Amino acid sequence: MPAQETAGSLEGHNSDIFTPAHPTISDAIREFFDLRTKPVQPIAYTHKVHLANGMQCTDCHVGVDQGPDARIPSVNFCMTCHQVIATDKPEIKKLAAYRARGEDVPWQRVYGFQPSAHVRFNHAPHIRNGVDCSVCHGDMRQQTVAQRKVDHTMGFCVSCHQQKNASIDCVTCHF
Amino acid sequence: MERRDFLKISAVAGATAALEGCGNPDHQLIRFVPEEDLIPGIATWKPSICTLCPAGCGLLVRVMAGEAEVVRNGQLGLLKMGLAKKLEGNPAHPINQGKLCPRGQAGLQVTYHPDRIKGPLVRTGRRGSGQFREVGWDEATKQLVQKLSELKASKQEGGLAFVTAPLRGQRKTIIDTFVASFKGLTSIEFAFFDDSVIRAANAASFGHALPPTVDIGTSNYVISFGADFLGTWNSPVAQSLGFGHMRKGRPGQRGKFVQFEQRISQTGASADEWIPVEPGAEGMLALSLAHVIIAENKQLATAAGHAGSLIEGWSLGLPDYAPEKVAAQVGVKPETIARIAREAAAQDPAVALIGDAAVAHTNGLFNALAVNALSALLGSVGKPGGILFASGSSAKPPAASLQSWASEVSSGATAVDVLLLYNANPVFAAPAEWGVQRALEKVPFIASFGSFIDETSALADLILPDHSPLESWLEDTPVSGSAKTVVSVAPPAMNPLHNTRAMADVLLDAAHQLGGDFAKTLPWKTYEEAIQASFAALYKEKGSKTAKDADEFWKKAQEQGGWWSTEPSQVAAVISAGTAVKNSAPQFSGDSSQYPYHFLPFASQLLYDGSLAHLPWMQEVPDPLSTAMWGTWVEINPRTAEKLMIQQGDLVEVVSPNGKLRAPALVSPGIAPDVIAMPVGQGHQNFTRYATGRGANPISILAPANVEGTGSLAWAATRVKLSRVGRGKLILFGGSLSESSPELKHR
Amino acid sequence: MPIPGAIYGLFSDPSSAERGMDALSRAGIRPDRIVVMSAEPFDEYSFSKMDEATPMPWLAAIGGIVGGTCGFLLARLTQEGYPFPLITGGMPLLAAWPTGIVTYELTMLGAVLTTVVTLLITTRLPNWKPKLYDPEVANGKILIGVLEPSDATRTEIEGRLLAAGAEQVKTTVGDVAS
Amino acid sequence: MAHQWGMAIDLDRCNGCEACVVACHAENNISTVGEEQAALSRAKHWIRVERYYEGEFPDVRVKFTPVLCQQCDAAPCEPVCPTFASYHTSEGLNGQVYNRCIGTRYCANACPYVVRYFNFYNPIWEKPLQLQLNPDVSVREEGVMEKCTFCVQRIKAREIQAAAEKRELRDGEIQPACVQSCPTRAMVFGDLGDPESEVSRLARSSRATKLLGELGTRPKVNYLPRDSWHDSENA
Amino acid sequence: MTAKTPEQITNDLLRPLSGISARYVFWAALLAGIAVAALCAFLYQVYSGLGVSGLRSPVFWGFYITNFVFWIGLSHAGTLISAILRLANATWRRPVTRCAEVITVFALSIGATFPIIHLGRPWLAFFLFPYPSERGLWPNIRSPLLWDFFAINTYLISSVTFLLLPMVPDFALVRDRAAGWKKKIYSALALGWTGTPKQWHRLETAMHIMAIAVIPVAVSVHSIVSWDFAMAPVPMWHSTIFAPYFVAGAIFSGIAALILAMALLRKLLHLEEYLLPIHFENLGKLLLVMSLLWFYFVFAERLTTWYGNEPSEMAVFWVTQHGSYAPLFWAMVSCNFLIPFPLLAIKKLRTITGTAIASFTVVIGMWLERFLIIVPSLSHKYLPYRWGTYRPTWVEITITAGTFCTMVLLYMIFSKIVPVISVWELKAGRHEEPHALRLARQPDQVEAD
Repeated sequence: MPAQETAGSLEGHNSDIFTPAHPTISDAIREFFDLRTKPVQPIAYTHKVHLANGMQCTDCHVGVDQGPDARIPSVNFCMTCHQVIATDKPEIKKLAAYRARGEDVPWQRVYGFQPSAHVRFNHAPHIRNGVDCSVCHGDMRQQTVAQRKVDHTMGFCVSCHQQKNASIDCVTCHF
Repeated sequence: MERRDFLKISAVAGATAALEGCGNPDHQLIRFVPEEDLIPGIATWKPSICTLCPAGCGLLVRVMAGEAEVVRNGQLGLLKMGLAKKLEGNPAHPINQGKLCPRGQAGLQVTYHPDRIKGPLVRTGRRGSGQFREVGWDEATKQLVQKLSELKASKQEGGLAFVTAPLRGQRKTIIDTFVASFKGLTSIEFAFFDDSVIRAANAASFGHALPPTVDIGTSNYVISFGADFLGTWNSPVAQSLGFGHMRKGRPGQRGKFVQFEQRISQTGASADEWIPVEPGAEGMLALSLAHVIIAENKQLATAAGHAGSLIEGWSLGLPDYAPEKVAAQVGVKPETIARIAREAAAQDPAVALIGDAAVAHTNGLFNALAVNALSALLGSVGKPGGILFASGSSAKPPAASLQSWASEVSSGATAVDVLLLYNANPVFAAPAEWGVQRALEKVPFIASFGSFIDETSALADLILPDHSPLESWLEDTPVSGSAKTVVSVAPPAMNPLHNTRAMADVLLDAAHQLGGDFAKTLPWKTYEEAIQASFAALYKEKGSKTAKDADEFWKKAQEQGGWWSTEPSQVAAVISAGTAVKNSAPQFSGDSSQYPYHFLPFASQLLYDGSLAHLPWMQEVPDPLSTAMWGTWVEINPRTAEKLMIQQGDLVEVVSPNGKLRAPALVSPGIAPDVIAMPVGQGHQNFTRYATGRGANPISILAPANVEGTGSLAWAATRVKLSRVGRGKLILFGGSLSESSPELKHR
Repeated sequence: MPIPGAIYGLFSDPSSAERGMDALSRAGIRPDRIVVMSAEPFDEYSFSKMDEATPMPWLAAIGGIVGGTCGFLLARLTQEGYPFPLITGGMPLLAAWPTGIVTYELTMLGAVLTTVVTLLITTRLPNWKPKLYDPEVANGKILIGVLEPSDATRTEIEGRLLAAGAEQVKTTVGDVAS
Repeated sequence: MAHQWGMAIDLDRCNGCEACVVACHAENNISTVGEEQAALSRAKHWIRVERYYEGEFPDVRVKFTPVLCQQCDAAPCEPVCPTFASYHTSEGLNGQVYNRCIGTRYCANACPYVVRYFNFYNPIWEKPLQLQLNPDVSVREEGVMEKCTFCVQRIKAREIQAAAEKRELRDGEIQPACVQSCPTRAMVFGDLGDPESEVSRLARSSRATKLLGELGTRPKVNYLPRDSWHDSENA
Repeated sequence: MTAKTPEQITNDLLRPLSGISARYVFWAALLAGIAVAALCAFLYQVYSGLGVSGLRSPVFWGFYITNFVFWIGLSHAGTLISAILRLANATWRRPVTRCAEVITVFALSIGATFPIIHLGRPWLAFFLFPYPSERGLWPNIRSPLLWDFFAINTYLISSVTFLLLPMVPDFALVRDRAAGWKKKIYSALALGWTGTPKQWHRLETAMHIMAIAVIPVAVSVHSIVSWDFAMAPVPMWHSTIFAPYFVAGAIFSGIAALILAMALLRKLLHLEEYLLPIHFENLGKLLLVMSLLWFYFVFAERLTTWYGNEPSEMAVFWVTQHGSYAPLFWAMVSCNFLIPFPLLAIKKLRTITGTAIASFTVVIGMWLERFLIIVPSLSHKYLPYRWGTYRPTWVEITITAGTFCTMVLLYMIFSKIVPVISVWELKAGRHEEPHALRLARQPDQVEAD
């Protein structure tokens, strides 16, 4: 998904240059074999509970039906509810602590294409054409902390595009 | 960081580290709570104003959410914020109508420049050592206020000087008011390429102390005397739009464009007819054209009106300017002069304009008056397809000249306690002979509002960095490019990246701390208020069909990037009777036997006057004609090169009576054999990692000659000699000069 | 009844080997019982005039055809492999010329490989433990012998070989039926 | 029918100002390579303004020609690529699929226009210059070939928007960065498949020519050469 | 000097396999050192990026592809030549064939690495292999590089088997004389060869079929290499003459390499009585023919271009004839024609030394030829605005030098484990037509016959 400079500024932020190069050879090898480290979330956010309470994906992931990316809500957004709701829970205390420190929650990416795959994915058209979130992200109602349930290989994308006879021209996604 | 070092850490397989690569928050920068709640991946377009040259084009800024490394109260962290991604022209803006020149588009890199000053600095090392210490704004402002109050107490004449680039609108008002409260001179405006000669000429000829708004678009015949109007002169984007329209915008009708100059400029390159003319003879040539037109009764001499009456012998039909009489001095064949004159007279509307080197000779004012008279004779002044005048700060007092100020200060005639600098780099952009550097060294306290350390601000004791244009409130009242009245305004397109403050805000803050009558003269708390006030005034003055009250007017203006009249503005000319001027030959410093070549500096299409040399894009984009990148060059005619045994890329030494410089030679067929041309812009000693120590600065060897009748520099009035001194480094993007290589013939 | 083993003579030059061969055949030994070994081919001598017929060229041709077909199919199917027609340079997806080139190369490859395989199979190579062999052959001796001779003929064969000029006659015991 | 994106460039309007070049850099995340690499002729300008002098002083003329990827229909760069990194899209563009590119540089050799640029090193942006990067466009890495895409990201964005609004694309709705910026309006972009479009009209005009058309590459960029001034024209 | 007994032949030809001299070790170490340096240079290039080479726009191919074409060309020494000689049943071939076939195998393997060395992202080279993947994407059969892939692999496999099969009987020979671990190894290599008439007949039939098959393969390989260039509309590349031109050039350089190799082996392994003047004599004549043929092709190419007077082609034409590449061009002509022609044409000069010298210049000249085919054309394509130039860097030079050293090193090692002259073939030749060798021993009588 197209947030290269985000990735970039995370990667090797201690260096004063931004480059698509890998900081180390082992990083290069790990990406070559697509070995991904499991994301460790700062707060054990549970999708299950929120969805069970009747919330919709788009309540928090705003913009997913308008543009390429889905927003990861900021600490302020969470606190709009958690000012009052479940304030005694330890995880919520963590959340409040972040806000108190004037920090945002450093959520970690769960999905996302390797930058070297050069995939310019755009959520909006998928949502508009009625692709359910769970098709690519698994059934979040069953997940507490989000896990990588679906493997976004090119085969996965292409076969679905074929079924829905969406374009499978390379430049549909790679540019 | 050097590329070499970077190679060591980088390379291997490409591609940014996997998005979830550093999968553990502990290994990352902290993230600040975002100030704005943005939807990622969705662009919003915000109006802004281009401040990189006096044209004042309107911008649209593409803003998208991104993550920036920022320092907030001393801590480094990541902040999700709206970031400017691209600059485009504002389609609604009357001047550039959605278009934008290369320099304007590169303005983006000013904001994100790695060497931008990130917070207030106080000098620690000796002057010019470039050693500074970061301080907070409170401390910085306190120091400024303290110096100023001391000065106020001392009640000393001319104790404060404020050197700025030419300014307009409220920023100018604020500065002038501020400075006026101290005894002595007002602010000094300085730019290497200034328009004061043109303004003076237009004031005399047409009663408008303004640069012309040339309606090229609907013109059928355009004669340009040295003006690079498609590149850097006056309002290039507006003029380019007109040029395109003149050429192909009117089916079945295509105007002709003739360019007179010594070296093919980017503009000359697009001319239908390019004719070399002797340096400084432009006025004479213009009058010769006028002579033919009058002599052949294509037009009555009186048609030129006041503008004509300013030229000696005009009413008599300019007998001294018959083509065959002046051909030798002008360097144009008599029949060519006659033909052009007839063509121009036959085409209606036809317009003549003059600029750049043609008015930078000692007789520049005469040249300008002559061309004005020609335009008047062609009957295109104040008419569509001719020369129009926008409204705007027409009657402006001639700003004090930096040259005289510098000499006074360095000679000790005037003592200056405090010098304030804003967007001006005179140490680089003024001839060494002016002694600006010496003058500055005499000033005990210098404060700069610049965003970068340059040759001048390196001498400052205190640096109060301004926002980048995209980060701050902007307003402008362009004086040419559109016949409409244009008042641009734009709120900040993005939040500041660094710990910077708008110059105007700092000044207002200081004023209020100084107290006194400032409360009355500068009633506004912030720059924003000041602008809003000016719009309230504008609403009262002009009224508005669309907005129901001043607030709505103000809001609408912000949304569309300003306010502009629907009809061309009608401004009454203020004609003051003047005495007829007689032909004056251009004077050149350095006698022709010792210094055989005319030295012709010219504005770089990409670096302009050097103020953009710090932008990587401007350095790497090839110059339109030389295709040079990352460096400067000395342009020489092949015959001259042959005579001096100079090859393409050789390092040559250019010596003037006032100094010498070295640069690689570029052999080009597009320049007169007795002229040596060199772009202004490179040769910075101290101007960020991208510009420092690159090439040579032609300004440094210019003679301090002035344009007669004005205070401005005659920068085309220097003669030089040159010689080969070795191999130089000339980086060209383009290969062969010509499309059909001479090699391709049978042998 | 024949006992396992073999009896053979080592000849130092082809002509005497020739005589030894005649001697054996005159003794009425079945040709398929006679074994010959040499460190170099003696095509022009009759003792090596055996097992000359082989279908190898034909097999090679067939191999070529098979290889070619594979090449052709490869060229075709791979270009149609991706469900979106990957047009390049305005050429047809299935361009004749390049397909021809790939087909041609794989035809040749097929032929070569079949040849090698046929060679190995028909000569029963590799066979790292030959039942009957004598390192003397490497020294230029020509080995001519009889497999599983019957006791009756044993002495006669030995005599005949020596008479023909064998430098020495050896006997091996153990199963030698190759 | 599918769109066939094309362009027309009126050289009578073009004045070689380089605005298109900077616009392209800004839009497409083209890295600057620096002095040392530029000296090795490794600078990347997806669009460049070719300058040719004709004649000798004083009768000199200059000719400007903006040259970008011509998006040929019979593109020599496509068939030579062994991995389909360079191929023809359904909308007539020369697709360049960075992730398939293994860097044989064969396409760049085959391209008669020399409009393909190679990443000899990983690009770098000295922070915070990377904040200018356009999130809609890939950042290419070392060993990958890149070239003008007709701003395919803008095309896609408009197509998606039009689909969302359930309407056809309007002529002139899509503007690549170079076209958008051009101060003389010398460049026109549009659908050659639609005979009514402005670009089709210009492509049909008697002035229209193709760059190196004789090579049979069937370029989709049409050049309208510099005109000369005739007195009669205005009579 | 009398005819050798099989015993002597075997002894002489197997001698090099036993014992390693200090001199051998020294040279081997030196060559290996340079080869390793080249490897490091390559790894450095992979790590830092192709930028460390001298390649640039518009010259995207330089030393690496030059070497690729050069080595593939050299590989035509063996298999092709020996196959032709086998089919023609030229009796003097017998001591020559193996040295030749070895060159093929090694040169081809070295040449085949260059397309990978020159990649911007060599770790993705596997994209070239037609393997099934979840992407459903396959390589592009329309790309000449794919043709290379198939052609080179076919040629490599054929050449290796073509070299190995006749080695089996000789392995058997060594097996029977060796002892200890050597015996074990050679027994394995000999596949249990016993030398029955059946085995001999099959082997000879197989070799015959392979000889027939390998000639068109070799021709196709270098035609395809030439099409790597001819398929691109680049001035002076896009030409029908290229395929035959390249094939001729390949055989030309191949023979030269063979003569050089033989001359060296003759000296170093003391094979004076096996690699006789007649062999150099005959190969020399072949080389002469190829030299003339090469000159004919160059002339034809230049002539056509000059008359065609097509601007873009003339730009390349003149830059090689008179321009910056002229020195290299004329050096090439001298190395490939002016020098070798007299050396090979004049009988007195057609000695072993003479042919060796000629071969040496030809090898250099043919390398230059490949360089001059690639670089001037790329640096002077259609739009003069983008004309450029090319300078190699130390990386490219090291890698190039490394491959030459690797070639020699491999040859040295080979000569220590396998008799470089096919023992059994030589013996067979001995009694087949006894007069062949006799003649060989009095070369001056050859014409008389």
